[in-house]
Amino acid sequence: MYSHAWQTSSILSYVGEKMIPGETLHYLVMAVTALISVVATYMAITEKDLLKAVIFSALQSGMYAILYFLLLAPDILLVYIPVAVGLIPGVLIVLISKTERWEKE
Amino acid sequence: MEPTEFLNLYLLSVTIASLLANVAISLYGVFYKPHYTKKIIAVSILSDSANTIAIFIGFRRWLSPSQPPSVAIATNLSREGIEKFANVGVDPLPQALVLTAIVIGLAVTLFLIYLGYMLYCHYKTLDMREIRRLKG
Amino acid sequence: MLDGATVLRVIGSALVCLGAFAAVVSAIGFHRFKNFYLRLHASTVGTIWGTVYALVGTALISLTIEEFGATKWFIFGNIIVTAILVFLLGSAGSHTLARGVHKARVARVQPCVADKLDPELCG
Amino acid sequence: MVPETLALNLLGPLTPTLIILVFLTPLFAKVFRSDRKAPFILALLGVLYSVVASTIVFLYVYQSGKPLVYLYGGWPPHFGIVYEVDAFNALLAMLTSWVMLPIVLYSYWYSHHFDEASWYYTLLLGLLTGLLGVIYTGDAFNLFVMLEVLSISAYGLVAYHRERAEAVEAAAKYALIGLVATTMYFFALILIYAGIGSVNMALLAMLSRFSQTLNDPGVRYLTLLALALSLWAFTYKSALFPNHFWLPDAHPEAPTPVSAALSGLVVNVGIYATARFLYTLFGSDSMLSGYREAVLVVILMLGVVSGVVGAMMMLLQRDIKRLLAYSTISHVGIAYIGLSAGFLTGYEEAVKIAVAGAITHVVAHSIAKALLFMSSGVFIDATGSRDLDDLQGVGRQYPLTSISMIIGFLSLAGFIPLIGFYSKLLIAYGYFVAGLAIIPVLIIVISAISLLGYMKAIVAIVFGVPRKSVERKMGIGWVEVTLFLMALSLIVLGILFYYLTPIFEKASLDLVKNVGTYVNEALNYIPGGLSKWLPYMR
Amino acid sequence: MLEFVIIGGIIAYTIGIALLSVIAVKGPTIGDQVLAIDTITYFTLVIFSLLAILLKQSLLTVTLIPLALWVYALDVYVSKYLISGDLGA
Amino acid sequence: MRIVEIAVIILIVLAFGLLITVAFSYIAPGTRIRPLGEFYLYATYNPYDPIVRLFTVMSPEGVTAIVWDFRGLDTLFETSVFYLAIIGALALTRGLMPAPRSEEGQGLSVIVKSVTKITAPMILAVGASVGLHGHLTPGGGFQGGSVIAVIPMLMIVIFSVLFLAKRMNVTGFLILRSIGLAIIGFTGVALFIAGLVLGVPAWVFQNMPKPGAPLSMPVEVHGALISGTLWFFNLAEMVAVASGFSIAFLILLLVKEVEFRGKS
Repeated sequence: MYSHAWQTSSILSYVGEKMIPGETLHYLVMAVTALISVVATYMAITEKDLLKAVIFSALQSGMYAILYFLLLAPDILLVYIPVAVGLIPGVLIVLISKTERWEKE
Repeated sequence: MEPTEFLNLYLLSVTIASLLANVAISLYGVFYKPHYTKKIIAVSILSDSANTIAIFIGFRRWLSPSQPPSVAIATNLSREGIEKFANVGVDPLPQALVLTAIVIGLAVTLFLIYLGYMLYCHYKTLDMREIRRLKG
Repeated sequence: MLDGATVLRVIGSALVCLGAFAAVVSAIGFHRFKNFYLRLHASTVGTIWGTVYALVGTALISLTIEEFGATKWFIFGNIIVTAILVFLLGSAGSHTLARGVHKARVARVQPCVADKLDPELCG
Repeated sequence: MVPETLALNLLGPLTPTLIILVFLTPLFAKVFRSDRKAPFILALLGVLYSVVASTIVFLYVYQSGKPLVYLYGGWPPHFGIVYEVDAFNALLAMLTSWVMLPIVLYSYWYSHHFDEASWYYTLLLGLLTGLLGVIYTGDAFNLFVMLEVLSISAYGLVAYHRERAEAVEAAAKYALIGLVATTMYFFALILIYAGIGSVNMALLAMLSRFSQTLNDPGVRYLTLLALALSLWAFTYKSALFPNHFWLPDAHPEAPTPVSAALSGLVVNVGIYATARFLYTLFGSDSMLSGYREAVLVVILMLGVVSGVVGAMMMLLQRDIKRLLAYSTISHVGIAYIGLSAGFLTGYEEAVKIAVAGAITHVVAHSIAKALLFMSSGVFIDATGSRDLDDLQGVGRQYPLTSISMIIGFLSLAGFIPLIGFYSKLLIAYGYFVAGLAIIPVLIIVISAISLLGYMKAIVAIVFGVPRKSVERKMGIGWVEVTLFLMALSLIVLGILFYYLTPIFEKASLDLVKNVGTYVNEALNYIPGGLSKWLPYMR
Repeated sequence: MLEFVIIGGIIAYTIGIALLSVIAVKGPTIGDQVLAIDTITYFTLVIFSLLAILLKQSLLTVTLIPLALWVYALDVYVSKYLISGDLGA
Repeated sequence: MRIVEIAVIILIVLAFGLLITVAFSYIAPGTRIRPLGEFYLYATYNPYDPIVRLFTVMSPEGVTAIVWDFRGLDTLFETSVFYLAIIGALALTRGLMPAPRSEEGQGLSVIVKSVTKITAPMILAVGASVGLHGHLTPGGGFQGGSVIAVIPMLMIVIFSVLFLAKRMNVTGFLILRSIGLAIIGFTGVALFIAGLVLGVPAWVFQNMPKPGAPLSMPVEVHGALISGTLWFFNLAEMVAVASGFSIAFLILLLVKEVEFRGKS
């Protein structure tokens, strides 16, 4: 049913030879994501507004989720997303709304 | 070392260096930030970073430019499929351990959050320096 | 020459290219626009053009890849359901966020032509 | 002679049954609308089962002389989780169950302080499950999980009197740093898996001694880092000196029976795990041999500091439970002193004796400390205060409890017919054999300082002049009898110590010397012999 | 051609994420940050589906749906907090 | 200046990465994984190899196989840690959770409400599919349960606590969770008890037959692979986790502000 006009041998044969190889791309996205997560962590730790800190930690969690995907761990990602993006920020926001929002100097 | 190989190794090293940096920053946050909520955020980042390093340990490099590693789930259940799968899959054991660790970290973090609320009911603040002063 | 797979791939690739273009444009738009309510527009470009279209594109592409074998319907279904969810939830999410920001008076409308809902936020 | 099948069939379902009871406790409390009785009965059933099972397992292990291995799911070691019980494990687990029995009984009396007591019993059973799991397990990662079961129950129980600000604050401090500590232990396990390629204790013990690939210095440094991190977590759990800061806040603030369980049993877990890591997993003939001795010397010094600091701080306390908590720090220090004798390479006899002394000390301290906390709880309940000034002379109303308390204090201080004396004697003797006379002197100094603290408490409670007349509460007779039985056990253990020595010696030998048996017994369960599975090990 | 599309798409979306994360970190108001995180996540979905094709792993696409769902939940939390200050009301 | 600090941190990380690349290149993962991991991959579904077929789980999903069978004991206690945390929280807030206020809360706008109503059945279907196919595709009990838990949490936030409390309260969720976990525990010891009754050797947490312990859970039901205990574990865990997430969220929302009598 399908012709092979577009498929010379494998998806990646073209990639491996002439462009940035798939492997390097894979690791490149990994490194960029990890670097963004460092920034998010730093901001989350130093931010005085705790609501913003929670959002930074959610950003960091999102970056870790991408890392888990790139490290081929879909099970972990499925566990991690509800826990670190869903439940903990939610409960932390409830805590902040019930207590105080600003960290004093 | 070929340039491509060096680049690959360097990118992997940057990843693990970032994770170690996250561990360091969050340890700083746990011990030196005065606010209790901030400490909880820091400790959850700490355990997440440890988990990510664990998964990183179980990762497998690309076997060839056209052979990426596979998730730890067999899709081809024939005899040949299983034998090939054992040579391309990533290590499932760290993933299972991390699954356990994530849930445990979630449980303790949740309990810390409830404790934080009770602390606030007692002291009307969550700043640990204030609490130490109020406790006398 | 022009069989099903090729058609699917061409359409899918076109959608992904469109999505990639929209993604970069929306990311730039986030930097260029001056206030929250304008950035909402950039975000919506990223959501609908950049995500839903590209997801549909990848779903079409994934149908034509032989290595997936029987699981190609699995991946197709997953991506399509995701696209539908993003279509619904993305719009609703940005709507409720805009409402929340406006009600809480977090962001000012600046530069302002008119704000009929709450004139005080203007300027 | 206990049959092996019986021991196995009791050991295997032990922790799963206990955790099922934990799941059922709130359900029963809700269904039967009974907040005290139904949960208490479930907890009692659980602890009775664990008493029977751990005693029979101990008898089997002691009589047969080889470790008992239970394969969960039938998976051979290294592929699944195993429980591996040698004499050391079995002794500590038996101690845990037997000490938990009076604690649960006492809780029934104590639970009139609680509203909604079902949560309390649930958490207490969870604590017991965690304790037994940590002690029995033969898998380093399962140890982490059970440590968390234990810890989360402990955090919940410390904060149980949530109307006291100090309790909540102590629990928060304990839980926050505790989470960091256990995360570090998890990190250490990951490094161990990365370097050695297994998380099973027996296999780790074998591979750390015989694997050729591990001579790579990188792997050795990785493992050393892992050892340091895990020892930090364990010393945190057992409150060795620099990590002791949480204990004087957390232990007194818990409900009294829980204070007894925390001070008597939970600190043992850290001591147990440290011993496992430093003797079984990375022994003197393993790849870490040089570094391990340095680590042990550091632990010895920390133990001495811990003993002295605990004893000194005890003198300053006016609060009876705080005094007992500082006494725990001091005694943990002494147990670590005995345990760290392993750096005396070349003096095998000395190591054996000192470690046997440490194990005896753990036993003596657990019983005595649980007894002391619970009897102080009786007095605190009578006066409504924890201050020694308010407790003056209250002991006269409760003669049996007072006698038990005095016996407990004397055992901790090391008086002669009691077991506390023999434990310190063994530790001191072990160091004497090796020619290190400074350590016995230090132990005597620590005992002398802490004796002052104990005398202060005894004098105030028993011989003091009552400030105000205290009425004896009703319905406390059986609690007093329970406490007296515990005190009696201290005397009996002391008098019969000559006949009990082989038990402690066997436990010490299993830890220090019989690592080969420990490994082989696990490997026996790999079907078809090790060689067939060698491609799946490093 | 297809490879060009996939790899170019991944690179383009990665650039988008990197640019947006600047807003997510810097953004003057909380609204901007959450909006940026939203958009980052939606771009992540596309990257995930493209990577699933690149890595030839169809099973990885299961992860898309929970990600979309929980980010929506994050939106809702923040806006509810901003509107009423109490998530339960 | 924050920007400068961030830039410095990034530069440190990049330089440190260079250092690692040069000095410790063996830390980076290679093309081989550890032998134990390879065994798990080889044995997770393998009716072919003459030796390994005695030690297989018959589940293509390596991670779920490890989580619920190879290391099932870990997972039982892991969920019980979560359970004990919730019990501890209930103990902390005992007596402080009144029934929700009687007037209907505001909730969010009608647009969000109707979108949520539309998507809720989809979410339920997706969660059930993720959970019940845990032995075949990524996912499992915890994952499926946490997807389903989106529904009560969105109900709480978008409608109000009262909207949920009319249908289910904390006690109801707690009972659901206890029952789910008890089913997990009993499934774990099922073959052991069967072995005791029948007089056949069997292990706790046994799933497939082992040498010397011939009992087994069903591998297939009407030709559909369920991998023995794995399916039951996943089902029960899904119920338990969905209710656990809901309790965790509800406790903190419902607890009322208390004024303790000073510091004691």
